[in-house]
Amino acid sequence: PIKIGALFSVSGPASFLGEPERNTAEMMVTEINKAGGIKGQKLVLIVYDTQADATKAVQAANKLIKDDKVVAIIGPSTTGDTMAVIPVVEKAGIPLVSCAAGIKITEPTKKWVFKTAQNDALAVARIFDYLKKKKISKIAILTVSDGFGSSGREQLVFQAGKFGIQIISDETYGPKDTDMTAQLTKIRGGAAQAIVCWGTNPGPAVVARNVKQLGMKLPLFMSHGVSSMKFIELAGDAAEGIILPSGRVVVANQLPKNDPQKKALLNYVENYKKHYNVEGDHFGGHAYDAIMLIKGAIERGSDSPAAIRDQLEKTEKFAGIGGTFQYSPQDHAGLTSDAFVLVQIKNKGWTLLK
Amino acid sequence: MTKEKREILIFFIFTLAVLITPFFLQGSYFLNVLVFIGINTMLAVGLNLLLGYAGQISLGHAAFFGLGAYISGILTTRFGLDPWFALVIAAVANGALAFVIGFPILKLKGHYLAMATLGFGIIMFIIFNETVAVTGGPSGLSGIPNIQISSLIFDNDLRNYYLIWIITLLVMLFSINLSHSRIGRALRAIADSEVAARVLGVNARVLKVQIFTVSAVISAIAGSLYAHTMTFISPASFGFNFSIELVTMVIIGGLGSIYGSFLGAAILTILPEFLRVLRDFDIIVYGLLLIIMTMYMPGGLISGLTRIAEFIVGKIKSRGARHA
Amino acid sequence: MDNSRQLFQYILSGLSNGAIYALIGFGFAIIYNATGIINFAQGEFVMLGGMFTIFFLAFFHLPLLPAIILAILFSTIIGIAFERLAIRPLKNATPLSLVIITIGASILLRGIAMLVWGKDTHAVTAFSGNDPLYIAGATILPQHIWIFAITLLIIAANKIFFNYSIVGKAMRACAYNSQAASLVGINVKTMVLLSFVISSAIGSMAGIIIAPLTMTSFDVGIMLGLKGFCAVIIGGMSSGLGTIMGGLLLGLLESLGVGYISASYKDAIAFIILLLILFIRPEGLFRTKETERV
Amino acid sequence: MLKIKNINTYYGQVYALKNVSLHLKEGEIVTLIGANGAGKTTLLNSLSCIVPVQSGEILFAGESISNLAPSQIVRLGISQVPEGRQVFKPLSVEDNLELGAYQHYSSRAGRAEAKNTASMIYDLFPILHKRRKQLAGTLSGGEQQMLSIGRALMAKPKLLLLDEPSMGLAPMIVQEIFRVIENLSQEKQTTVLLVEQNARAALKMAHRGYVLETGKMILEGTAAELLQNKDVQRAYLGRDKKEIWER
Amino acid sequence: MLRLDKITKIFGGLTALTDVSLEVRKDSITGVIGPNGAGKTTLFNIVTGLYTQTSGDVYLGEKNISRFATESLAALGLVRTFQNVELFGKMTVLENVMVGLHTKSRSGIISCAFKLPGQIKEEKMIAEKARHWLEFTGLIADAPNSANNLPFGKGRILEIARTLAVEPQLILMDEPAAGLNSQETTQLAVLIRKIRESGITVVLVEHDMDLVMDICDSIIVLNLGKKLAAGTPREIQENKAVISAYLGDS
Ligand SMILES: Nc1ncnc2c1ncn2[C@@H]1O[C@H](COP(=O)(O)OP(=O)(O)OP(=O)(O)O)[C@@H](O)[C@H]1O
Ligand SMILES: Nc1ncnc2c1ncn2[C@@H]1O[C@H](COP(=O)(O)OP(=O)(O)OP(=O)(O)O)[C@@H](O)[C@H]1O
Ligand SMILES: [Mg+2]
Ligand SMILES: [Mg+2]
Repeated sequence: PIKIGALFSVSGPASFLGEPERNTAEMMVTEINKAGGIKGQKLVLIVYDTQADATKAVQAANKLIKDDKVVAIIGPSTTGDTMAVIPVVEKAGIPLVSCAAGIKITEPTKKWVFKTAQNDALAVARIFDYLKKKKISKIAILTVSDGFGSSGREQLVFQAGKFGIQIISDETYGPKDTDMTAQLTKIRGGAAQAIVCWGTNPGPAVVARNVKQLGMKLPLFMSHGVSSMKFIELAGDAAEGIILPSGRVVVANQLPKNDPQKKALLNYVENYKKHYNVEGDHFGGHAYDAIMLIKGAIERGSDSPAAIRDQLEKTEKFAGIGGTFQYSPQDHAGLTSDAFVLVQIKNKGWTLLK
Repeated sequence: MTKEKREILIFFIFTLAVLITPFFLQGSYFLNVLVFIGINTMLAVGLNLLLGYAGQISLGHAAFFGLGAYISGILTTRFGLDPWFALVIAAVANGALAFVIGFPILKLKGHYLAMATLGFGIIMFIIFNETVAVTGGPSGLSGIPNIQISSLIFDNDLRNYYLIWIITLLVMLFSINLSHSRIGRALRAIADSEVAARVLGVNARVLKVQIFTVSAVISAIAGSLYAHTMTFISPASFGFNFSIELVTMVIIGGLGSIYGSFLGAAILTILPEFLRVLRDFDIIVYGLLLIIMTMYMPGGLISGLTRIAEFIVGKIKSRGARHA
Repeated sequence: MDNSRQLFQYILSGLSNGAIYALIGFGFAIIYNATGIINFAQGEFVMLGGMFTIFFLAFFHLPLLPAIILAILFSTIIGIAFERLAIRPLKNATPLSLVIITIGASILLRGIAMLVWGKDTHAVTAFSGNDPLYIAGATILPQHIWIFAITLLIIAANKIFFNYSIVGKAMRACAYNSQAASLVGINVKTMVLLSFVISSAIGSMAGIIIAPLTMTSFDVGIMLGLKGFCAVIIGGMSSGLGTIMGGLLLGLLESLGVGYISASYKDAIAFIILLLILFIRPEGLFRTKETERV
Repeated sequence: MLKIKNINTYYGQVYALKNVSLHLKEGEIVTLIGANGAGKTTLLNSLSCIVPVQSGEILFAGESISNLAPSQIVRLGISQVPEGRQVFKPLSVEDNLELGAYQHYSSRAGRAEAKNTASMIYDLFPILHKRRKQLAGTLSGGEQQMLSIGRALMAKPKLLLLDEPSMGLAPMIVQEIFRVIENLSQEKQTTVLLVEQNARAALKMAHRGYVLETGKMILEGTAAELLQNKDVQRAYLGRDKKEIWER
Repeated sequence: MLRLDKITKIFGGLTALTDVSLEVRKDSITGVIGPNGAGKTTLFNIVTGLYTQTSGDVYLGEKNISRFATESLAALGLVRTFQNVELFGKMTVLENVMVGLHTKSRSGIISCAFKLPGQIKEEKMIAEKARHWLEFTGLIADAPNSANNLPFGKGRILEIARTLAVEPQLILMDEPAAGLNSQETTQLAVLIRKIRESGITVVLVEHDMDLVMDICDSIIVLNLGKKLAAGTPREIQENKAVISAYLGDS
């Protein structure tokens, strides 16, 4: 059998990433094995929980490599965990396909490290592009002070100039905060024309509700971190009209027929629903892509770590959940800005914004 | 055998065990776990000086650990300092900080002390998180160099094991020495009755601050070593939860016992490894074990084990006596 | 937008959050005052209150009131079980080992909640709508009024209970010296159990009334518990006015800190100010100075 | 009314009481004397069920009480004034007294009764009345001792166990307390078991006495007998007051 | 030796001491007596720096020690025992006395942690002296026992042993005989005399009149926070005011 390791933050503060990722990975392995495995070999997946704790991630990576002797690792879920295990896999020479979004992971390019999650930069570009079109030039940003938010904030600040956008107020909130009226009151006191909030559930839902509570009329933008039905459920009425960049997974059936990803997306959504009784989201998609990429690499070459790495690097036009991947020796991230679409929440559902 | 001789013998045996353990673990990942046990032992011993001897609680010790790690990490990555040099600076800076905040903080008693140290921990955690330009913020600081002695680079588990454990053993030895000295006695006296200690001329205020400082310095050394073995650090490792975990290590191990702190650190570090197979149930079992261990060994593992050992020895002796 | 309106909004937001912290802080104070234990699992009862409510609302489609009552009931049963299984069997436990036990219990409860209800966050409908109320240009939600009212009610009840009723006094006597308490005929075990009953009921109650604002998930207890803990300590571990002052102060400091200094350092600012105050008054903020006797 | 038969009590492995027997008749004052560490406090604590008894039997009014909870003992009418004034320091003097009558508070009559008893105790120790709003922890040592005695009296016990009640009290107050004890026994038929270092005074008041030495009961007799006993005189009675003062 | 000048102490609304002045001669045994709540312990607390007086001054020899911190008084040779025994319960009897030798030793944290030669020598000295004081007070047999398990009376003696280890000039004892039986009290009297003979001044608060009248050279009576009388035991016994306020007519 071919042993593949996985490191996901199944519990802890980033379990919203780790859980769907683990579920997806396990589902995929079952499916693959049902279909006869890879080149006739069964796939074995060994998942360890990192709890979004760098120390635990490193220990688990060590165990995967030294004890379980895996040929490749998918995950970890967060940028922090990924950065922590990079030295371990680089030294051991085991390919790692991270499911985290941080740019640092693949820039500069590291020999053994790939990733599937779309860079935040792409999501930011999508929003700014739209703002520019709508002639909105003064915005307020409200980001969560964890890995996701701080990397989003970095990109928002970094790219604003390029799009001629001015950040009037730059506020943050804690990952577990339950009330953001103070930050919003401050924003209300400024001259911002729109608010961009960067975070993952449940914070943005609180923000949406607080905006409504304060009677603010500014258009509200969110990140891809909340592109799941859960957000709409939590924010309730306050979610109406919010615009956010998202992977195509939430609007799979609204996509044009010729979209290369459509088949994979519909397939994934349906499958996930069947297995776990909830909607699949694009976080799970990262794990889907990672597994499929490794599967492709093994099929094209062999199941030794070095061969997997070499073949991964040669991946071309793989249409997955997150987008269409194209790795090269210079690019281990593999996606372009069309990995994201903009969607708007209407009538408790997603509408593709053209 | 006198008490002192027994102490020396125990320490000798312990050292020996530590030194030969790697030979049984060639290439196993468990060596890596033992490295972390070493670091945690250092931390627990340091906290035990404060909590177990002086009776002063700290719910913010992870902050000193983190500060040590960050000072070391930043100095080596951004200013290219030698890791050893960075370690010394981290220790000194931490000591200075602890000394300065020690005076007002340790004037507080009981809950107020608990809350002040907790607040300190939270403040430091926020600083690690928010000063993105310096610390790299929530996504961490990577590329920290390994420690090096001339051409010997400590870049694998075996080397790190010896590096960390030799320092840990030194820290343990110092703490044992300290506990049998006038300072150790004065600290325990303060814990029992501060007024009486003061009447006998023990300067409780200064002594508490001193031990707080020593404890912070030990934590900083552990933090620095952690940074250089992991080569990556992020704030998540230095939060409130870890402060609590440290206190748990000390108490589960046994207040005021250096070997107890080792046991506590070892158990709490290894436990998650074994619980991994339980997947999502691990947290439940972990909580349950914590409760059960404390329920049945309220004096800590060390006194529990001593009792069990005495019981067995007693059994053997009585059996021997019957035979004789 | 004029400055005074903005200030007023900060104050109002701060006070509303502060009332939440105070309410949670009460649970700590009660167990502490009756047993001398600091119950680190208190935040978990706040979580249980919210989660049980959701559970009865969503799965059994009960109306709000019965769901709330059942939620308090079930949380209290868990409180009793905790006391029975983990606190009562202990003989000569030290205060610190009790702390570890409560930490263990909090991990355990959180773990069970995670397995049973999953890791998702859930929203609870507000008791009386989500239309903001305008007070001098600032807004709060009707739910905040509920929080203020119930907090006041609970404080008043507590004050009367602990200072004027014989059982309340007996509970305090137990906390100070359980052996002497048993010598005057107080059944110490009953008192401890009772304190767990009261505090888990109040904790879950807090969880229920704040859930419509904060939403709820298996891990809300950590942060809220921590804040409540701070509130009660600022208030000098009292189960009366001190805790509410502590909670309100913490809430205000946070909100004004966000408004006038920096949102990133919100908690840091609040704690720095608290530490400074404690340095000036080491015996606590809301406690009259009393010298220790020898 | 109280019969102790061959009880044994240990602390860990160490014997504190070995085969101790003792009995009290209704209305009697019995004093227990013995050196430091003889086990007097342990005996009282065994009676109050604070320290578990390993073997032997304790009968109160014919019923075995050796395995009850301390609070049940109080309900049966046994109250103890513990060694070292264990007052509830964070509570006021008033509240301390009120808690003494804890078991009576369930009934209205009991509450009224407790009020009376309290004013009787204030008459007895006027200083407590002056300090009634003060926290017990800030009282002087002797005031705390008075409070501790008062608290036990609030329960209106049938059997009163006193562990060194005169400790730290001014001579006048000691006399007063001894007078109270005699009154209780004569007027209210309260039975008293008194542990006292001031053996002479205790024996003068008591009907009978026991001598405890390192956990064993070595002597028993009427107060008069014990006062005359050479060993007792040497070990516990010391020189006569006058002798010293006259020098 | 020790001189108090117009000491007043007010707790909130309660005046515990009013203008108390007194003097203790060197090498004497001075008794402080008075009804419960008269302010005796409060007086000790002020002298040892645990409370700060509302007004007035305390002199040790020529030195005004009114504002001295408690811990610095031990070095000047002023120590005390406590009315509610304050032992270091989790330590052994020997260790309790060893803490008393804290001011008699110098080693800091560094030399203790590294076991520098000076520290080893000092440790030996501490242990020896501690044993000496245990022998002096007759507690040597209990040396290895935990202080918590000591019977009450021995705890009082241990407190005295601990203060002797400081090698003080002046010991304040708060009710040293409370909880002792008459035989033990007699032994205590012998011990106190022995202490005085070794050149230490003793001030004691006590309610055991036999003891006080037996060993004190002079007596000061407090009542309701004021000095009521002072004099030799004889004078005090015959003082009408003292009899009616404190001694009673037994
Ligand atoms: N908790 C305990 N653990 C172990 N030994 C104890 C404990 N309490 C008392 N002892 C021991 O039991 C013996 C009897 O003690 P006890 O307190 O009953 O004596 P006592 O007669 O009341 O003395 P005193 O006159 O000093 O009050 C003593 O040797 C004492 O050291
Ligand atoms: N910290 C305090 N707060 C308030 N009142 C106090 C405090 N300390 C002492 N008092 C009061 O001051 C008075 C004197 O107390 P002190 O302890 O000095 O009496 P004492 O003479 O030692 O009596 P005893 O012989 O009973 O020990 C008492 O009435 C007491 O209630
Ligand atoms: Mg006794
Ligand atoms: Mg006194």
